[in-house]
Amino acid sequence: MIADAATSLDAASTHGYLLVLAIVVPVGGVLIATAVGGRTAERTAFAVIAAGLILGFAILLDVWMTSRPLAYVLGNWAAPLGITLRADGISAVMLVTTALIIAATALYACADFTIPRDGLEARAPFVFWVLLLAVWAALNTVFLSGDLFNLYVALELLTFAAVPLVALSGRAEAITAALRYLLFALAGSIFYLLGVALLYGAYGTLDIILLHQRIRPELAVSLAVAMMTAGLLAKTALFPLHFWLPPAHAGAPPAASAILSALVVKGSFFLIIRIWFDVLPGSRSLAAAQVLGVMGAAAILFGSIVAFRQARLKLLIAYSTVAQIGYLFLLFPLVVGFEGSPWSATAWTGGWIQLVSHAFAKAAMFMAAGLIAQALGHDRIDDLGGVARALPLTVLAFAISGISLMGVPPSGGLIAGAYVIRVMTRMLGPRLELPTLSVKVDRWRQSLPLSLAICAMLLGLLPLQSLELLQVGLPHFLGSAGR
Amino acid sequence: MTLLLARDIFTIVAVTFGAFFFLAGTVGLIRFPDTLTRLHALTKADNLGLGLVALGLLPWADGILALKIVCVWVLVQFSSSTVSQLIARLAQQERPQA
Amino acid sequence: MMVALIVDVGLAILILFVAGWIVAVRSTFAAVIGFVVYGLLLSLVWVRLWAIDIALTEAAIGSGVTGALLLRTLSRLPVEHSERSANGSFRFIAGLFCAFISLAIAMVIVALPEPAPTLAPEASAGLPAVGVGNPVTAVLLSYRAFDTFLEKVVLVLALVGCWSLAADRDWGGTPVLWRYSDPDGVLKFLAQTLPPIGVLVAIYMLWTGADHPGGAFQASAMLAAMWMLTIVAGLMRMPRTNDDLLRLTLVSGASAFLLLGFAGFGIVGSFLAYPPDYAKALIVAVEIPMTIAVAATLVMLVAGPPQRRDMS
Amino acid sequence: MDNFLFAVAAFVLGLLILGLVCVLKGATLADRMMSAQLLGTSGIAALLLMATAVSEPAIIDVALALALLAAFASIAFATSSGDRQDRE
Amino acid sequence: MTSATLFGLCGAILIGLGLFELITDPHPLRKILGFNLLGGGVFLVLGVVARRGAAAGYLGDPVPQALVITGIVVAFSATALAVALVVRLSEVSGRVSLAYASSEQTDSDGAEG
Repeated sequence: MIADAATSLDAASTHGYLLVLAIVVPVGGVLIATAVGGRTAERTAFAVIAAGLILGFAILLDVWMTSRPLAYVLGNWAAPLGITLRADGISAVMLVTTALIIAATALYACADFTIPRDGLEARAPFVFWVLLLAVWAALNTVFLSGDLFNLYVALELLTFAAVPLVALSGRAEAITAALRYLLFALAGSIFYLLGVALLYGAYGTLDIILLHQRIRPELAVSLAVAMMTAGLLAKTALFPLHFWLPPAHAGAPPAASAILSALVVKGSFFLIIRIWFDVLPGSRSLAAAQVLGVMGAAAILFGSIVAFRQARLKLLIAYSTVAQIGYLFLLFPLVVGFEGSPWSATAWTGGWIQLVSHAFAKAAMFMAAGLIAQALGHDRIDDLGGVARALPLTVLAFAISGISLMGVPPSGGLIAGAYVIRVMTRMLGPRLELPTLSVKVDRWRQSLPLSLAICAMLLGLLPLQSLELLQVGLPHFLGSAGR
Repeated sequence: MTLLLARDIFTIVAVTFGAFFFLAGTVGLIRFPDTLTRLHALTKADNLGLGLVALGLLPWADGILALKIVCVWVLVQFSSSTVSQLIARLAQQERPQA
Repeated sequence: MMVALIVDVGLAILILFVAGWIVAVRSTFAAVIGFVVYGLLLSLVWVRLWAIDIALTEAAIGSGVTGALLLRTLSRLPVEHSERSANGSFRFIAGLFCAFISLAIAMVIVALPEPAPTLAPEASAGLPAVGVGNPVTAVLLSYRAFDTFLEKVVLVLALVGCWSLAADRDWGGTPVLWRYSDPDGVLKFLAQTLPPIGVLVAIYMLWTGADHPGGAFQASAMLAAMWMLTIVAGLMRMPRTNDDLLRLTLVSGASAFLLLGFAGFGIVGSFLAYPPDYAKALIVAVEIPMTIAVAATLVMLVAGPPQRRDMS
Repeated sequence: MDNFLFAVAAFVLGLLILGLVCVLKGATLADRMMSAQLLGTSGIAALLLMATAVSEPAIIDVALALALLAAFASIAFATSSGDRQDRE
Repeated sequence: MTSATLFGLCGAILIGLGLFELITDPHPLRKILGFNLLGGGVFLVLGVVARRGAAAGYLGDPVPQALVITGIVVAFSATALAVALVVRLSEVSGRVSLAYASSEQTDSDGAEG
């Protein structure tokens, strides 16, 4: 596989331009929306979403059909001097996931962020549409870039797009949360950059594949990877670096929360995976992987327990994100521990399915919570009684996504189950009179979280062995089930 | 040969005097009793110190480079005199604090 | 060069002294002044590391624009002294932890391989195709142009993020740099004499950047400083944030890159590739809008979110 | 000659430390800013000296940039701290 | 010891100092300064890597030098955004502090639509 990838270093794949477009189209959207403003921002966003969906699926299809990663050498300057974009199996899957969730969020957000008909530009809609596209551009760059420094710029792009979304409501708590988030994220990315500097100092390249070929187990590498991982953990909000996340995700408008929780934290997680499994050579430290696993387990326990005790629905969902991030990190000890055996491939596939499924479920939950809060005028869990009759589709979406959170990793079901069940009993619980709805919620709007939740559910039913796609372009470490 | 020697001596003398004015300016800034006299010391370093250093380096630079060195000095004069005026005003305003 | 090494040791001690002081001093104002000095010293260090391009950038950003930004911020915050967290043991543990990290990094730096790996030969070999003589410019605008392109987008996003903090009613208004009544007309005098020189220097930096240290970013920091000077002196007006021309200017840098990228698609068959014969001309052509766009972004970033009501 | 110029540069940098002590001790904002201005000038002088000592003309451009921008920072200080006093 | 190694060690210490300020100082503006100190240290490490890679007639490897320039611009943007948040926070809440004004779980009826 390395040989495959190495040949693709020199020649761009036939459809490699798709990778450039996947990044450049949303960036172009950002620029147009910023320049023209007004109603154009929203229209641009939808045009970009249409194009982005097509691009995402085209890339997925190409990688799937050819079972080879796509590559594109920017400016005809091959690595190590230039930057190469690459799409392997996991990038393709993440591209499509991102495109779908962004599209659903955009449809959901139209109602909240309509630009007034008089054409006068308003703050929140303008910022939301521009930054939605910016988040997308940044994520696509994170998924596609094959160059460690370019990935640093992409990470910063992601931060700069995500932080203002947190502060969008303009309330003091939201701004505090945004500021904390920004400081954590900045510290995280500067440590990532430090790791990049040390790796360049030792091996003279920033290209992931070249680095993989040159890297040897030595102090510089251990320290560099430790710095990069620690920095990215702060951005991913793995326990105990999670403090910034719940207020930030709960304080943002629902559409923004959906993006932040479903996608933005996955960006830095994706990068950790890249470093661990694409940059590092065969011998990964099991001890280090176990440390990540233990932190993950602690995050699951902590996040679930705190989530259970929340009084507000959005905070509950935000804390459950902390727990779900913990689940993602169980991938490390499992894949590394079983390295070379088929179990490793199963763990790998299972981990990715869980990640994607969580992304859909989380987006659905925040959207559902947003609708509930909008309809009732509050999101206090104890006063949710009767909402199931008022907003049946929304509550169904919440339930399904809750089940998919519980169901995917069998071991964690019980803990996740506790808080989901608590909310569900409140929602379904008896109440003498129907709650008064302050706003009527359209049925089509309710169907958005529902369809995302169903996606999440269906993903959980995929058989773990069947997805060779997720292993396209990976260095060989997964054992016989890998290619 | 003597020309080169003369150039060396010129540079050494000018730069040494320049450095002396920097020293004087800094010491003045620390030792002088009030803001306005300190400001006076500062301007000495800015004008004469940098001026002499620049003068001493001029023989080593050709054409455009010499022009740039002079330009640097002129710029510092401009801004230093302006900043001095602004600071003097500021000093008058906040005298009670000092 | 014993003496040179002494200069370097002196510089290193100085910079650590300033950094320690920034950390230790109580007054936030003093820390900010310390930070401006830190920037100045860093640019001296860059000179000593033979990275003149970085020295220029650091001088422009570290002691110029960032200084202005932080000072302006201080003038908008309530005066207060940094309250130390009373928790001494936390500070102690944090100190140990940071010392450990420094030590680990130091160990790796001392053990870096000899001879060091480098891309300098490759960068040098590629220069004829790029048509410029300054390898740093070649890296920024050709080999790794994609980074630079995304970095321009980062600047735009930072500004959108900054504007997003305006109150709803202030959206589209005019940011306020800071005011000075200028009783003696001193500032006005300076704002009339300095900018022509500054603009000239900026153009020079931009032009010389192709073959010698310098380039677009340094030039834009210079332009931005001059522009701010004229605004503070009241000679120019701050543009409204919903001004069409301003918006276009802000995105023009990244947009020029984008157009160039697509031109590369069409002409040479690769995104962001330059046709060999026109490479230098195209690079300068992209740098001009980039310089103006970055200058405008820097000014707006220092000025902060738009306001409609009068500050005082 | 190179060594002499370097030595003077080192001397000016040494004065920088003294100047820093001034910034540290400075009783008033004006004092602090004067010291910072002096530091800027010293830095510029050191750059000019180094440029000649190592014969790298581009270093003079750095001095030029500093001369323009350090002044700007000082002005930003002097004028914006006036702003603060207006508000108080 | 060469000058490059000297400044590399200097960078390592700056990283520690910056991180310390970032972690321990409660004032957000000081945290931002800490981040910039930290950034300066990291750039210095990168610059030392560049200086060590002197070859082909250049006194430094231009690639890491270019990375530092990009990094400085990004760090400036970050500082500007962070500072804007601090100013806005003080306008909205009247305080400059990262502590939350009220307990996270109080019901201030702040559910947004």
